Amino acid sequence: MIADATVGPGHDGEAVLVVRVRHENGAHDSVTLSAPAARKLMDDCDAKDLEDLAGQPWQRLLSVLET
Amino acid sequence: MIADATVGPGHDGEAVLVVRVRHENGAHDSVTLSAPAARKLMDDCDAKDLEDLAGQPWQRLLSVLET
Amino acid sequence: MLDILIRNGRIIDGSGTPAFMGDIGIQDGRLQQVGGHITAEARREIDARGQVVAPGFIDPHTHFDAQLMWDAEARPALEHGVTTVVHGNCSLSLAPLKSEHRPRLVGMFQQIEEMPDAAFNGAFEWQWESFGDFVKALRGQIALNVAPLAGHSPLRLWVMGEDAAQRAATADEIAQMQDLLRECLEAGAVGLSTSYVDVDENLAPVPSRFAHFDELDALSAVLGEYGRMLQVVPEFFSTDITLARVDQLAELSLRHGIPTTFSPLFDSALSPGNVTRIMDRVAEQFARGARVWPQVQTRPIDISFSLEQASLFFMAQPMWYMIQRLPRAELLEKLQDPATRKALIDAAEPGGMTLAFAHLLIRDSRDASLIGRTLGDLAKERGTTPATLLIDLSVEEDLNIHFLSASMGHEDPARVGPLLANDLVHVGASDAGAHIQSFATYGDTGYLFSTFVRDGGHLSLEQAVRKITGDTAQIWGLRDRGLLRTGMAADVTIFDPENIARGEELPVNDMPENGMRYVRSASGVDTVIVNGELAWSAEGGYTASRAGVIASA
Amino acid sequence: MLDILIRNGRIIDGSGTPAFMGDIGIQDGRLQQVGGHITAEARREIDARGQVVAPGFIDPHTHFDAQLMWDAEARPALEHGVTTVVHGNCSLSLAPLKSEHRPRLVGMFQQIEEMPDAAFNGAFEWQWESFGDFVKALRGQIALNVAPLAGHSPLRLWVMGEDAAQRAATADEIAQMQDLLRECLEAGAVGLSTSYVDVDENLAPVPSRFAHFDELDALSAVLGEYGRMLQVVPEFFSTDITLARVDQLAELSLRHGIPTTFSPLFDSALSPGNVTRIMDRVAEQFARGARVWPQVQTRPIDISFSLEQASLFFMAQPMWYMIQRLPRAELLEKLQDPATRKALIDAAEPGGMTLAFAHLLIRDSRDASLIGRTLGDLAKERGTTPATLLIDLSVEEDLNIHFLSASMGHEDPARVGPLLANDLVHVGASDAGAHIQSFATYGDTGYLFSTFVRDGGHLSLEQAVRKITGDTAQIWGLRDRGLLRTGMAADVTIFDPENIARGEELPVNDMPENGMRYVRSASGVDTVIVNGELAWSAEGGYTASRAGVIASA
Repeated sequence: MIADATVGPGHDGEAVLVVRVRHENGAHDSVTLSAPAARKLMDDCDAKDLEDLAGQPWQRLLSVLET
Repeated sequence: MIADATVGPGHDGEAVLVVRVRHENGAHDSVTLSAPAARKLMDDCDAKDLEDLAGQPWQRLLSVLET
Repeated sequence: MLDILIRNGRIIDGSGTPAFMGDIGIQDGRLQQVGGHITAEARREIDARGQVVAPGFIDPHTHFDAQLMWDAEARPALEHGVTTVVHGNCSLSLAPLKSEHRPRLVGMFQQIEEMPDAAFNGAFEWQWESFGDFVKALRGQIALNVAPLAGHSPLRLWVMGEDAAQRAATADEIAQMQDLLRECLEAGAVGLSTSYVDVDENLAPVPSRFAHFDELDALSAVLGEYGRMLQVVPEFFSTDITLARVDQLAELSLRHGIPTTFSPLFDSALSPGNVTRIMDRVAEQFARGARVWPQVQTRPIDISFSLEQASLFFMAQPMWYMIQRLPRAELLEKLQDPATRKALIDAAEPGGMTLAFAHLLIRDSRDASLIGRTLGDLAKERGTTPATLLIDLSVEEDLNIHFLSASMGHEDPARVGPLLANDLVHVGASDAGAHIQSFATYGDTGYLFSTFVRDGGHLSLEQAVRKITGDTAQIWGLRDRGLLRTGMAADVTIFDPENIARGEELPVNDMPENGMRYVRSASGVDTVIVNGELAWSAEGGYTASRAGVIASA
Repeated sequence: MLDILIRNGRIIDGSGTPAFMGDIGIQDGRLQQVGGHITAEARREIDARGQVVAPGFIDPHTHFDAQLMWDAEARPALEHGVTTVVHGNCSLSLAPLKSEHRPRLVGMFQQIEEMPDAAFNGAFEWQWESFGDFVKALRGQIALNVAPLAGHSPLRLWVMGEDAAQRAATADEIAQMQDLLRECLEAGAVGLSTSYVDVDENLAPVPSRFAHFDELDALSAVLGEYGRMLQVVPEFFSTDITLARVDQLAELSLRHGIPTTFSPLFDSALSPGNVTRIMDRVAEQFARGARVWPQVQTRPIDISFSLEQASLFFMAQPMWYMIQRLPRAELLEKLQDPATRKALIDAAEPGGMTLAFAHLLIRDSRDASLIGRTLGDLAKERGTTPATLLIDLSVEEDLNIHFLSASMGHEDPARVGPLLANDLVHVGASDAGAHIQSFATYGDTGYLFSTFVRDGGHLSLEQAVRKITGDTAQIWGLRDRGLLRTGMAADVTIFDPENIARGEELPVNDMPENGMRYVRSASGVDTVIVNGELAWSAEGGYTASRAGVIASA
């Protein structure tokens, strides 16, 4: 499940979206998305707001990462 | 003042005499004597025994070290 | 007769042993004597009293490939004390490259490294296709040493043509790539670079990403024949995938006996476990005898943006984020509409809280006096709020004003310092020469000394010098560099340990066709010597020396 | 075609960076490649699987001067993995030396380094007077590399004749010594050695001790012209005087830009503050930019004695001490007199306490089965007491039996380990080749790995290798040694990190005229390569290779 998402730094000086994921077994992970990937995630999740991402299934990230 | 003297190791594998000195200002030091120097110190102090060295003035070491 | 005699320096020899006082004699491009008080005569004497005399710094992650073709000094790298650069990183090199693939490769460089077309076209003549001819074009023409990597993407393009960006290679194609890589290594390449993440100007994956593991394995076998480096950009956006890449690199390292390095690895408070988990895995793999060097940059990460291009920076401010995605004309109109302005400002500064944008710096502006100032300070002076000012300035300058949120990541010396000091970390990843219109990639070495030696004390001077000289040369197998020892190549940087630092970031127009880039000047660097010749000095600036060599040989 | 290809080793390159798996290719005496999996053919292949491949070890404090004239391999140093030795330490070197001074110098060597006359006379031909001719006599004749020091005492003898051991030098004599030292350095000397404590065979101070400070300063100025080492034996018997010497060496180091080193510095529970105070002062001086390297030995100090020669060992047992000073015949008689025996035994073992001598080992004996056993164990077997047995055996063997009190000093790994690991400590002081009839001075490197890496964990394998390879080469300025890096001299030691150790101390009769000395064999060392030639292997022993060179050049 996506726990939350925050704007963060990318190594190339652009803002990125850091999405934190909480898995069922309790494991945490974070995935960093560039602007196009972040936009796609927002679209895929029908999110208007970063807060709308919370609670979405983590599998949403799979198709986003493939781009 | 000489505090005590103990047989110890020399870097060349011979026994040496380690003489511990206590100065009036409370400072401690130790001086390591080779066999000839140790014998001279014993003679100078009229010592029969290592224990006889205790209490002797530390200046005894000066002439010994010059050899 | 010596060529150069450096007197009374505090010598830090790059090995990590303590600094000591003494002279250095240089003759025929070599260190003729290190230490002592030299009585021999010399054509040039340098008084280094009060300064550190160190091996020239080595920057293992740059993209000076094109720049060096029209700027022999890779400015301003040299004046920061850098005497050797590795270029050809991240799967991109200018050779081997058939002439018909040039536009394709330039497109990748433009997209990935954010370099302008003018840096490639018109600024120099492409005199090569093969790696050997590329190296020949550099020889005698460069003021600092180059340790060139061969890029995986051009290798694929050469052998597979347009299929390079579409499919896995056949066994025969792999064998051809092996031969081609062998040619590069024979000609002086210090290794191969590849990338798992980059995209070209059409946002399509670069050719290297279409390689299956057997291809990288086969190319690594060729690296193994020469004991050379594999440089990789892993999927750094995910810790789990990066861990898998660390394991994969370790397998390649062990199987072929090669060193490998990956970057970026940087610290972000938002992914607190990232660095720890990756370094733990790196340590495990080193303990097995693998070489998987994470490259860590010294400088913090700044984020810059303008209202002209949608930036994720505003993602936490939905209203700003949405309006920013409007077409230009419409956006400008909205920004001047009183109701929209009020709504934007209220959203960013609810109840008059002006914190959201107060810390933003003005990056560039038509009004030079604004550059480097914060919106907070300026707003106070002008009796307005930071959000209002952000809008007003953007409108005034027709959206052509950039703002900067400084030190957004990799910014906490208490976390970054120990990481840089870690024996398993390769200090690098400067990306020098890339992203030139976004930020300055120069001066990371000065920042290492100012922030982590002087201010933080995370590394001793000797450790810091070793990290960017002796260690780098040893990690990359650069023959006779990185140490001050009799007989070694005379690459020497003289600097003031109390003052060495990077300067402010400034926009300049020194690219071909008057192109703009950000640079940082150096402070505290006094003299830079390359292969026994004076290349730069604080007093005289750049010299005409072109003593740089291909540093692999 | 490579000369040697070492496959699948765990490479520890001497720089301190982590071990890694890979091959090493050697050609024309140089490292042609470090790392990778080499596919080129080679005349000789070595499978190093499971073993460490390291730079050859460098021993900075030996007295192999004479031995190398008749034993090209400096046995058993080479088989311990030592590929370079510094000799000429402690003010004593075999050159420069006028022929008339030979007996004088041999006398000093005999007294100070406890080397037999036969090692100097008859065993080789003195073919030199000058340092240049001495070096010529070594060239092409040695199986390992030599970094020779010029001794201060022979320098004085050359210039001042017998006055050398009687007075300070005049300004003119000092100038002559400077010229002479300059000649030595030009011929390949790596520095100058001097001593503040040693005496000759008549117990008179050696010539170097008559030098005033201006003489050492003048000679150090010449060292400064070449950036070479000053090696010193300070008054180690007094912490306060040693501290003064550290300060003095620091002044010379700063004034002339030279490295300096002193030894011995060892840890003894009886002088608990000695090491701490000296290391604090050393650190202070390094912080000023001086180089004052304390040499610290790895092995503990054993004390040996026989009843034949009075030893301070008995000083805590007054009755034993006194009787031991009797003339030989009288002593033997007393030792057989029942009343004296009883008194001696009662004094040493009051109330039947047998602790005093129980720990003593039998060092040598006509009865080989006794060697290495403790008096305690033997006494138990024979139903007697240690003191009784000590007397009985001494009488039986006509006083010609030696006993050993092992690990009397420098014996606590918890104290010695951190000292050896200290960045400001130069691991050395083996004294290899000296004191040959008292104890074995070989195998300190094996002991470093067995005790402080494997058992104590005070140093990592990489640190330990670095201490005796890369650091040593850097400290002494040895041109292209101490690191495994392409282009460096191919001095390589291959060893098993789980088994490398020194063997038991054993008496052998392999000196000229069948002379006896103590040696220790190596275990865990597999192969030793000097300048690209196989010099020794566990399988084949010593080879006929004479690839050693003068390592300063």
